[in-house]
Amino acid sequence: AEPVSVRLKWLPQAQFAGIYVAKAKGFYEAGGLDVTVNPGGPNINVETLVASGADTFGIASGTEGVLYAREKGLPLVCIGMSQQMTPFAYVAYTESGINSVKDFKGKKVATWFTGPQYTLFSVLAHEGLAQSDLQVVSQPFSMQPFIDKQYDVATVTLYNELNTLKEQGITDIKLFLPDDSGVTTQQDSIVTSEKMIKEKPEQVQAFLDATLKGWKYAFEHKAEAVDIVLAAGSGLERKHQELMLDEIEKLMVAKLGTTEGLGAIDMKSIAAVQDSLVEFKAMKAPVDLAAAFDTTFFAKVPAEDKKM
Amino acid sequence: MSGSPNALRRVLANPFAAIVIVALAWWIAVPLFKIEPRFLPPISVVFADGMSVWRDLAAGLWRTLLETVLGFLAGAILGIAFGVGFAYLRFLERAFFPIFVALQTVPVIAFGAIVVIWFGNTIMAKVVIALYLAFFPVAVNTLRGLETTDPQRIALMKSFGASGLQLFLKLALPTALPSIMIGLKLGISLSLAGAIVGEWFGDTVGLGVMLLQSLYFEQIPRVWVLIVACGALGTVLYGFLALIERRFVWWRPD
Amino acid sequence: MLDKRAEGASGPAHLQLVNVWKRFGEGERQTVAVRNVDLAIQPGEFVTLIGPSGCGKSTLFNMIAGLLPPDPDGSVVFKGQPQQDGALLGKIAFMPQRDLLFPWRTVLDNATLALEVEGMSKKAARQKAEALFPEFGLKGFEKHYPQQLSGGMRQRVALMRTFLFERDLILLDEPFGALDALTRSMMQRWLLDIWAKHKRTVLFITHDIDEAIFLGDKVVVMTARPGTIKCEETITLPRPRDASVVTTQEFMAIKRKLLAIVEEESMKTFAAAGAA
Amino acid sequence: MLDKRAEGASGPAHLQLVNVWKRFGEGERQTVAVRNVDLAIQPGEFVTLIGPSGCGKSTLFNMIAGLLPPDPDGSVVFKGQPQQDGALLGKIAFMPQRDLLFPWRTVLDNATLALEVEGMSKKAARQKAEALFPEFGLKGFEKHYPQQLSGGMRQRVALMRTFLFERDLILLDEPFGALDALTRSMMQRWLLDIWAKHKRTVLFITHDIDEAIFLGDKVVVMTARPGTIKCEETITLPRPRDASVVTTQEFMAIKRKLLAIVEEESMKTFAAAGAA
Amino acid sequence: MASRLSFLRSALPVAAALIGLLLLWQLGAMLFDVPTYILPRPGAIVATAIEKAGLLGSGLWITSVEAVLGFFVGTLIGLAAAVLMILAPPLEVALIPLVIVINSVPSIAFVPLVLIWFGLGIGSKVAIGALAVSFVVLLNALAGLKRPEADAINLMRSFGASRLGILWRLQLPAAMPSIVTGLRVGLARSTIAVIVAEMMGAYAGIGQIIYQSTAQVDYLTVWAAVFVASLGSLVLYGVLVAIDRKLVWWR
Ligand SMILES: Nc1ncnc2c1ncn2[C@@H]1O[C@H](COP(=O)(O)OP(=O)(O)OP(=O)(O)O)[C@@H](O)[C@H]1O
Ligand SMILES: Nc1ncnc2c1ncn2[C@@H]1O[C@H](COP(=O)(O)OP(=O)(O)OP(=O)(O)O)[C@@H](O)[C@H]1O
Ligand SMILES: Cc1ncc(C[n+]2csc(CCO)c2C)c(N)n1
Ligand SMILES: [Mg+2]
Ligand SMILES: [Mg+2]
Repeated sequence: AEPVSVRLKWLPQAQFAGIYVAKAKGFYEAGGLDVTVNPGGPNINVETLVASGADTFGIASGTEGVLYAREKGLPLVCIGMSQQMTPFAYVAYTESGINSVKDFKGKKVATWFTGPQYTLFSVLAHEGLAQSDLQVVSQPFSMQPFIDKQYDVATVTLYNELNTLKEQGITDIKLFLPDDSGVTTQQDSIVTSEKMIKEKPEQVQAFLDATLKGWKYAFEHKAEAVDIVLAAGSGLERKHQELMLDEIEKLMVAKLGTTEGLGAIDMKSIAAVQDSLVEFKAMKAPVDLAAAFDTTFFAKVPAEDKKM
Repeated sequence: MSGSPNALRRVLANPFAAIVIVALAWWIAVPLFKIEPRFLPPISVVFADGMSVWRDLAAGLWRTLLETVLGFLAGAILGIAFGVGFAYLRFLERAFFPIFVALQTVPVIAFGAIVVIWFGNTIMAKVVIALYLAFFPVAVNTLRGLETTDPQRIALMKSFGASGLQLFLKLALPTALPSIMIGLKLGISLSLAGAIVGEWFGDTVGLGVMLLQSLYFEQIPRVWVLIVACGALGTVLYGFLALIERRFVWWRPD
Repeated sequence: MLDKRAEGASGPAHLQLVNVWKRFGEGERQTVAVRNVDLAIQPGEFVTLIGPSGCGKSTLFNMIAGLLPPDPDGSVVFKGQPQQDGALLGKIAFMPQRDLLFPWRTVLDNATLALEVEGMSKKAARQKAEALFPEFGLKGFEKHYPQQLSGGMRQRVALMRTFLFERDLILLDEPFGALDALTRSMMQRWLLDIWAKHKRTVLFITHDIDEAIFLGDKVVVMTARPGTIKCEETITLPRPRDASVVTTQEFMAIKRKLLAIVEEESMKTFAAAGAA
Repeated sequence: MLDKRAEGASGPAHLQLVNVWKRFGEGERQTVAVRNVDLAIQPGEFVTLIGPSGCGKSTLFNMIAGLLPPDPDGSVVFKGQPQQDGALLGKIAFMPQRDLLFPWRTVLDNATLALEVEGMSKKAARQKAEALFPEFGLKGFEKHYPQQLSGGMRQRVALMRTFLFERDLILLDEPFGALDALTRSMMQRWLLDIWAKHKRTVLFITHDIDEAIFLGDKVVVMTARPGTIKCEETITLPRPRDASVVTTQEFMAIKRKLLAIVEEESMKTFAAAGAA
Repeated sequence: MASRLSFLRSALPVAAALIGLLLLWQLGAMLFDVPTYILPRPGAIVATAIEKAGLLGSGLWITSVEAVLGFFVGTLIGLAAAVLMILAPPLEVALIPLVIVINSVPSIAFVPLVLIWFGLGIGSKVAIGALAVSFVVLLNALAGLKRPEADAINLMRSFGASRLGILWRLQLPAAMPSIVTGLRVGLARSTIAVIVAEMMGAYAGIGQIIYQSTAQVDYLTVWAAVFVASLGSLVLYGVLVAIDRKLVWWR
């Protein structure tokens, strides 16, 4: 089997269950790959590691990350998208009187400045708000300032922070989804380098086949999948991981995920994201989307491996 | 009468007594002052949480210990070497010492990807970061210690025809050792910090990994478990150095 | 006789100082410590050096030992050869005024320091040193640390360290300053024995005129700061000398003469006080 | 007369030591430094203390000054009151054997140290100290640092520091050890002047028997380690004393007597050497 | 005049070494054609720093204020604690184990807690900077204060000096070299602690700039920010050296 590695965007957890399951169940091995799973961490930029060849594959941030990387000249290609729906959402306390995104006007809104801020800007634009109508601040990875009411609106991921809030007994909150405002940004892109695609396309195909098969298996055998994740990480809580896997399933089987299958690339939403990034000056100029996103591998994945 | 303060001292100086006292204070203070769990959870909660992951904790302790010790040894050797180099080659000190100071303030965690690219996913990456952090205090204190060498004693040794090496081994080094020990004691805790940060760059085992995870999942009791674990690990390492110091470096320069 | 030995013009002097100067500091705050010193010491001679406190005796020693470069005016000539800065390091057994014991070494290991520097094995050095402990009244203190010794004991350790470093020329800066009268006279006799046996050349600073006369072939008197040689007095008392020599007429005469000279110089140090 | 003053049974002694002991270390390596010392000092008395090197003189001083607790066997009685540990701190002017000048203070500021501790303003203290510089032969060195002084100059600074700290009882541990004969005799005369004028009580360690006789009302001789009082010799030489007193018959007689006593003790230190 | 000369004399070798190293780096990167995302060239970094001078300048200002405040607070706490422990030895015996334990915990572990306790603003940064500095200063000061030998302390006691008097006139001056060494090490620690705290949660500052730029694969800005931060700490270090010369003049 060929030795390859996959770099995750964060530590071992159910967000990456498909990878761990594919490895544990021997799907990669069957495809002729000997996969090492390398976790991520803060300031571990997956795009850089994959483009530089330090890792063969990656589960990177998402649409915007691929676009930034391409713009900066990194030889990176996206071959699949894990989450079909925007995983970010905005929360506000019920008592705050915020009932729609329009009510963000004049409020203090926190979001992560690692890319998701542009999702917020798009949402605001779709809702007819100017950025100057409200105060946007950088959110740390702790939800505590929101709990302490240091700001009115905070950003969560549906698979983690939202559950964290619930676990801490904070339930009197309202949730606003970007998709409801017509903003979709696919996340957890599956990436590899241009060099791999040119020189070893069969390995790229094998990796995508096995990964998606792993995901399908994980959703069909959730208890076993959580066991596998727990074994891969250290100090993980079963309950939290179960909730996370449930939420990840919802995000992956949404939209194109139901029609095309797990891992589908939504070129329309990607084009929309690029337009807004250019508009917000996060990108100087658009990149060649066809070169950045290669859908041919996804197309070749057997239907029984990706369709739920 | 004169025995009782001494007895008290001895009890207080006992590390186990110190642990018990701190634990008791924690146990009593939380309900007494109604401290909110997000500031400081009750010790019972922290203890229970620690027990629930003791396997991972033990594995993490071992791994982090290994990284810290390796990085520390390398950093200490390099630090002493540079401290000596700086002391004897003043132009080196004047040109490069400030640059080392500046390098110390480079936040390594800004360069996670670069560290991985350069050093891979091996234990090497952690060792290098631990080395990088331990280096500086050792170098500074070595330099400072060597500088305090009594010029009249140097003159005496020279009058015996001592070579540069003999001057160094028999006079300068013993003079500097108390100061070097301070540097080493500062360095060991920084090595631990380095190992922990290093583990944030894509590792699966270690106290740093668990710490990062507990931050991400907002498990405040788990953060405290890890603070206690780091504290225990660091204290053992520090205590080991202090023991060496008491045994071998007991003198003070006059 | 005096001329011949003191000037060293005829015989090859063991050590010769020619127009040696030393100035500390610059400009306004300059201190001239030693000025225009000419001095010749014959092989095997025992020369004692006296002079008022602060006149530059220690500074002169430091220059001879090669620890302090003399100002470029003059030169230090050793066995007929003018010496460059530091060339005499390792060739002279030197005992500084402060004991300078190393606090991390035991008394025994302090004593063997110079031997170790020479390259002698630790074991051999210790053996050699241990034999001297009874003579120095330090038996039983081998394993003590300097902090545990009295002032006089520390000085004896420093002296032992110097004597273990066997060299033709020995410089001793107030070696018996902290010793009581009797310990001092024992050490004096011991020193004369060693000197008589091995015929080493000794240059010896003291502030005790009796001691200077009792020990020396020649007493050199320095002026007040800036110090230079005021006069040299050859001591013709017969050797071996006995403690009783101190009470002889001859001794008393020399002492009176030197006292008068030294008194004149010492008063200079306090000249300002007299005026005030 | 001798009995009355020395035993101090009748008059109220200024300072009285009763069965004072000091042991260092424990078990095998224990050193008994001072043993069973009984001593009484009358107000205004000038007592000199001699004894072989390492016999426990400095240790005794440290105990009197309150710096070292005596072993519980005995006690230190000051003005009729037994003193607890440390009770005498600040009440006695104490000059240690080593000069202990602070390298970060100028000579002037080292001299004023005790005054500053007492709470005197820096300015007043400096003014008071500056006046003494000529008398101590240190005029012009006020702004120097200790590293720039000779051994004897350092000792004079330490002495000045002690005298500026005006107390009824003065303890001096070999204050003139590093001074040349003349500077020493000047300082001796100066000390006697001060003592005569202010009638302070002085306890003075020296290793110079001449000095002990010349200065003292009483010379106390200690035995070899473990040190205790061997004898007390009252000196009845008339005061004020002149340098010429040294040559008198009376002086010589006392000196011979003391020399014999001290010699006996000193030999004990080297007993092992004699045996070897 | 003389001080300007001595400043030049100490700044010149540093500048020369710095320029030499940068040149080596630039040539190396050009020779081996290293891509920017692995190691950018100094020329490009400097160009970016100039281009984004406004952003970096405001970030540096905030970070510097936080670091300096944290440094001061930490130094004061460390010195005060050392002095207290010297005055009341039982306190030292009782607290030193705890101090060692806390000092063994990387300050990064406290960042999330400090963010919770002191909020996302300047308070948490000052706190974490102070935490990082205070222990170094405490340990170094303690060692320095214990430096004077027993004889010297005894001399002061014989003058009737109080513990405070001994501390002020003997122990503190004797401890100065050691304390200054502590400050040197502490400065580096506080700056980095502040930057890391900013990365993990802040409204502004160099740490935020680095954090946001990394996520956006904008390594030139990351390096420019690190450059600017290092230059800033070099300046602070220069100030420390000047203070060192003033405080430990007798060496
Ligand atoms: N801290 C200590 N630990 C162990 N022994 C000590 C200590 N201090 C002094 N001693 C011992 O006590 C004895 C007396 O010492 P002390 O300094 O009192 O002598 P001294 O009479 O002043 O001698 P000198 O004239 O040489 O100064 C010595 O044998 C010394 O070794
Ligand atoms: N490093 C220095 N810097 C400035 N002046 C110095 C230095 N060393 C010595 N001196 C000065 O040189 C002069 C001579 O000093 P030295 O130590 O040679 O005297 P000494 O004759 O040995 O006196 P003593 O008998 O008191 O030991 C003194 O006035 C002293 O102040
Ligand atoms: C896209 C994205 N950005 C930030 C977070 C929140 N978060 C989780 S870990 C971490 C620190 C390291 O980046 C942060 C800020 C998220 N969940 N998803
Ligand atoms: Mg001298
Ligand atoms: Mg003594």
